[in-house]
Amino acid sequence: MEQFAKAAISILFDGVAYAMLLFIISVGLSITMGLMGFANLAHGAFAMLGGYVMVSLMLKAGVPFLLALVLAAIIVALISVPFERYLYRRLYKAGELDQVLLSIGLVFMATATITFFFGPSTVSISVPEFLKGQVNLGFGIFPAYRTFTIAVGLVMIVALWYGFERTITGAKIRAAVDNRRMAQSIGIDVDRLFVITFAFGSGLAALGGGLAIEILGMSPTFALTYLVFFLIVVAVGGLGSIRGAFVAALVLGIIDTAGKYLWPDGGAFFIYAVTIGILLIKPEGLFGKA
Amino acid sequence: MTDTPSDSGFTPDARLYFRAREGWRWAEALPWIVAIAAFFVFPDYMALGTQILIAIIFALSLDLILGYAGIVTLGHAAYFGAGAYATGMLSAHLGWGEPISAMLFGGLVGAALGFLSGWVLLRYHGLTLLMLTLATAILLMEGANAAEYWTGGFDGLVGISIWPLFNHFEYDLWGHTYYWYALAVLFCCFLVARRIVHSSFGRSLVGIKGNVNRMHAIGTPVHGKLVKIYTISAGMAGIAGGLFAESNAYVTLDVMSFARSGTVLIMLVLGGTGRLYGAFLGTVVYLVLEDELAKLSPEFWEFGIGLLLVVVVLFMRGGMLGALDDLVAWARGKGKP
Amino acid sequence: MIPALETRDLSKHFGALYVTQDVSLRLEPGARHALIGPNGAGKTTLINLISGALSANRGSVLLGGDDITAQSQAGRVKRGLARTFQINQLFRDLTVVENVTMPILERSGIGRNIWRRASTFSHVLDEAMALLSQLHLHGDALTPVRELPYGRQRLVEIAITLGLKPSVLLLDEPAAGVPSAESHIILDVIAALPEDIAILIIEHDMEIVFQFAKSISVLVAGNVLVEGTPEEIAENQEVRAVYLGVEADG
Amino acid sequence: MKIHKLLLGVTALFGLMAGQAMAETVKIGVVLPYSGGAAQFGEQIDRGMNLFISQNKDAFGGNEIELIKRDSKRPGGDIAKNAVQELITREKVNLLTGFVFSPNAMASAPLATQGKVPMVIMNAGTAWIPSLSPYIARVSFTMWHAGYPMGEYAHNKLGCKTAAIGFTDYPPGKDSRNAFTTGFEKAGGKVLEAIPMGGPREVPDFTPFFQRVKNAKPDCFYIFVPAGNHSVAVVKTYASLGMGDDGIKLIGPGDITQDTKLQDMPKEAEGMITVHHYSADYDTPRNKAFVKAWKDAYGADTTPDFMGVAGYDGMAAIAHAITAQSGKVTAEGTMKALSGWTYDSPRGKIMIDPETRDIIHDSNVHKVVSKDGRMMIEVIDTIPQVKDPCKANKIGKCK
Repeated sequence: MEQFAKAAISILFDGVAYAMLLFIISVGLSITMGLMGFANLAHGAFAMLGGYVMVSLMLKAGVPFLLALVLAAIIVALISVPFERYLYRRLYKAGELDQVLLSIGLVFMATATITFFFGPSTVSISVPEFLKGQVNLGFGIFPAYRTFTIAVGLVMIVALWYGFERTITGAKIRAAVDNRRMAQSIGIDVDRLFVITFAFGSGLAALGGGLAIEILGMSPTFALTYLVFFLIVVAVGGLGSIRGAFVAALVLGIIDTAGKYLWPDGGAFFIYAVTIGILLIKPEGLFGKA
Repeated sequence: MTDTPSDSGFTPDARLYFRAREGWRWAEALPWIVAIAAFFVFPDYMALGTQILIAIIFALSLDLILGYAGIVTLGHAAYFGAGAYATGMLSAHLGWGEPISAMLFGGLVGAALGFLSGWVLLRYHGLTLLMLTLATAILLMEGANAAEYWTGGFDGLVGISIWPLFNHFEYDLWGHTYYWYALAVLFCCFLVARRIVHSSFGRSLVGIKGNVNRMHAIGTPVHGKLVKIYTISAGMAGIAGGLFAESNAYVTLDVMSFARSGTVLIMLVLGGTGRLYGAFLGTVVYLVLEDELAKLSPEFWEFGIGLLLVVVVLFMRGGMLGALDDLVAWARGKGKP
Repeated sequence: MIPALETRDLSKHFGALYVTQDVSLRLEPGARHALIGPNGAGKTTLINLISGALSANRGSVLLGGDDITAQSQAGRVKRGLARTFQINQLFRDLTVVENVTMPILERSGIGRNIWRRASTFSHVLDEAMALLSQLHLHGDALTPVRELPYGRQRLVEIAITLGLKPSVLLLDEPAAGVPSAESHIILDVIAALPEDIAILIIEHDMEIVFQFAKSISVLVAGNVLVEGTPEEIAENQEVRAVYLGVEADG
Repeated sequence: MKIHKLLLGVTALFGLMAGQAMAETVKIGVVLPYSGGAAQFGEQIDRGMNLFISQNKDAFGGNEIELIKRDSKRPGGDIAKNAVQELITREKVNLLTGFVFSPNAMASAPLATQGKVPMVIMNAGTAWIPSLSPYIARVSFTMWHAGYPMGEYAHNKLGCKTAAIGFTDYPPGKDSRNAFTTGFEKAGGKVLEAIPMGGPREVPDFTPFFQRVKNAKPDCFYIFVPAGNHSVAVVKTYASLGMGDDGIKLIGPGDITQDTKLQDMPKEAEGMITVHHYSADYDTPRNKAFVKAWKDAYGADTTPDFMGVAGYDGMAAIAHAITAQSGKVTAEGTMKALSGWTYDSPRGKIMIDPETRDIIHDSNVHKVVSKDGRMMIEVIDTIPQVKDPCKANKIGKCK
């Protein structure tokens, strides 16, 4: 019994930590897809870019971990602006095929560029002392870094909730996700909103990418390898829904972890079966607009 | 191409127009001449040539659903892989290595799988369909990985032994036999595809792609038609997979990978969708460029193909063949400025 | 006489919002019936319910006396029910003649043929061309639809529906978006439609409605407010207040 | 389709000296991953080969050699197979070498037989690969060279009564699992569980698998993951779960303490015990000279690892075979020349087993230690001249 409880707690904890990572990276994708209707398969490339910016900052410029994490998010958010302005914007009205192809093209270019400058191997960083080893949370001893990841995830949830529910910009974004034409007609500058949201989403992805270095490792194939997971979170959660992305990340993170723990031979089977099941029943995702 | 519209008086002959569109043009002989000439000009490249021909069949199968029926999928490798495993297992486990029947068996399995999954999946569209096709293909790959006893799992399926073609033409290291074999299969598949897209059924697929609301409103059983073409397409993909298994005598999980689904999509779009020959041009350009450029530097190749995709999406909406059309139209002074 | 089209207590709600409430209509064969009402009255929803694009929560639809409520959209079309759309639903990249062959292929079942070349069904082409002549579109037969002016595109919209040889035709604002100078062309075409087709038309242009319709239903907030001949409707005080008055002021 | 032979690396041209007028050009097809996540291995082996060539210009008996390189990309089999087919038919190579991933070597083996082209394997470590073709020789290792002695050592010297195994789910992983299990159980230990931990293509989040092992509390935790990116993640997960504090010893083949990855690992890597045949930290004059030459050639921040050495030794074997046949390379001739070939490698004395065409070398017990703020390998024990235990014991597919 004690063994069982121990297993359950560790599955839950690791699942939630993994889920937070998925959430932080995917939520930006969900909002941009909901708002702009753009199937941006290059979202993972911005996460990857965040990881590499962070590695460069820490190793080349000696920036400390936490500051590097924040800076990576800001830098990538700025880098993403011209992409939205000059590339993505041209295809908002195109079909999803064109959007998929354009963004996959960008992923290839990003992968090649990163490989050229950083080489094909995994890069890693050394996290500060307080994030190494274990911490005692009172109800158990847990890996410190994962605890930190969960904390960041929860802070992001609260911040996002506040930003979307309690600020003017958030209200505008919600209005535009709901009905773009209506939003435009009541005088919301949708173009500007798009840039802000896109940059914000990319910045979040970069933050997630920076956090992921220690857990998933960072290599030039990151953008493509984890793309499927990000897309799954978005599709299962429902486009444009923060709550949806959160719940989907939790469900998938915990199921994936439980599957690996309880039935290692089954491999990645679970996560896809669950995804298909949910989408068959709710094609718009758990919290998507019907 | 068209006559100036006029309100009355002159009535263009629609029959001539349709017949001209369906009829064979001289230019259509070109790819086949090139394929035959390639054998004599580059006899050492036939292993690559065979792989190109197989990839063309696969891309052609995708064109049927993407180019004509507008079904966007990220999981078409599922059917290619199913065909490859079916053909491979037929030989490795049951000892049947007759190439043509084994390949057709691969096609049959692909079609059966296409029918079953299409029946469920084609009720969805847009991003949901994209994710469902993607997840289905990955799920199938995981299944193949788990069914190690049958598929060899990650090690790959070994022990495939294919008998000589017509009991006479042995598989050779230079790929000569298989080049002709694959070319013949491609030609048959192409004839079938051409026939289908120019049939009444093919026209109604174009209608579904053009405006599905309208097709519903004129009483088209849209779902049934989509399942039909999806099944045919999956069967053709299965044939390509079977051919792949025979020519390689080895099948790995890679045949069902996301990368393969993505690559075939890219090849087709590069060439141009909805025109059958796009599959030819796109595949040849992609694989030859890959073969040559990747030797220079893999990163260079990866960056190049990425850039090419971006350029095609932004500036060449009909792929290379579409650009060619525009160019011809422009040269004739009829094109848009 | 068996009505060509009948609805009985047709209702549809999205959550608590009732968009159609207990609508009962009756169209005799050859009827020319107009459905009018202010914006948001649920006119297009009603068309969608009748054509099967939406399924009703309650009530039934009868075509030629047969209950078709359980039938799919395709099934209803096969029984002779056809509709046009308020906003063009055309195959924009195809030529006009191809647009018109689509319904003919579907109606005749030829659209199932996977092997024979489309051009060898010459009677389909002949029928399509005849239809285009009837609507004075034959000169544009080989022009892609997207290159036509909007007014002519509206005619193609009607031509496609006629290709189904319907017994009941639902016209959803056929003149919508057409410059008023050209709307008479649409009206001429509608007026010249075969007499045995029962037609239900939604229209905002009262000129068209009063010229064309022999009976009118007024739909307000999902309910049929009143039904009658054009004269009766024109004189009805309630209608004038609720609907025509608004229209006149606006 | 322009035919061109692009030589990425060095085409070694050797001056024709008097008395060596019979010079031939030997074409060597090199199949390695040059792109994607595995490109780092391709680079190691490539550098090893080139280092040998530049150091030993006269080892080829005055013959010219031409390296024709092909990218095998992923461990999928088909790409490598096509590359090999094309090397044989289009480039008409006399010899094939490279092969990092086992599936790639397996898929290509029938072509070596059919085309009668000898294949010198520089990495792929699944034990039964040489039995797939009479024309395959291997200069690297098998999973059993490390796994089997590790099993014995874990029980007999480290005092582990129970063990758990975590392995990457592909042929070498399963091979390594079998090797360790056989050695460990023969010595009297008990394997509690063997957990497949995903495929080799991507680094998974190891936590759930490790958590399971942590809860099972074995004395030893034997890990096999592909060399490269996986190993750092393994040690980090081990550290973050505090498994060391629970008394679970992390052991494995040397792939998980690869020289090039050691410095990226957290301090918990200290004390890890692995069995392997090479580390750049070996304190022998031969190895010191090798490492120095490597750093001179490729930069002070680079380190050769067991793959680099395999590339180096493989080229030595090829040079020997070419010289022995006076440049007229045949499959039979090459196998004859390589049979019983011995060499003083940076890893120690090596030999190609005449019976199995596989390598015989010392298996060393490595301990990770920290010296001057640097992680290092210290050799704490040696099992001399190990013949592949899988074939020696005729286990499973190794008959």
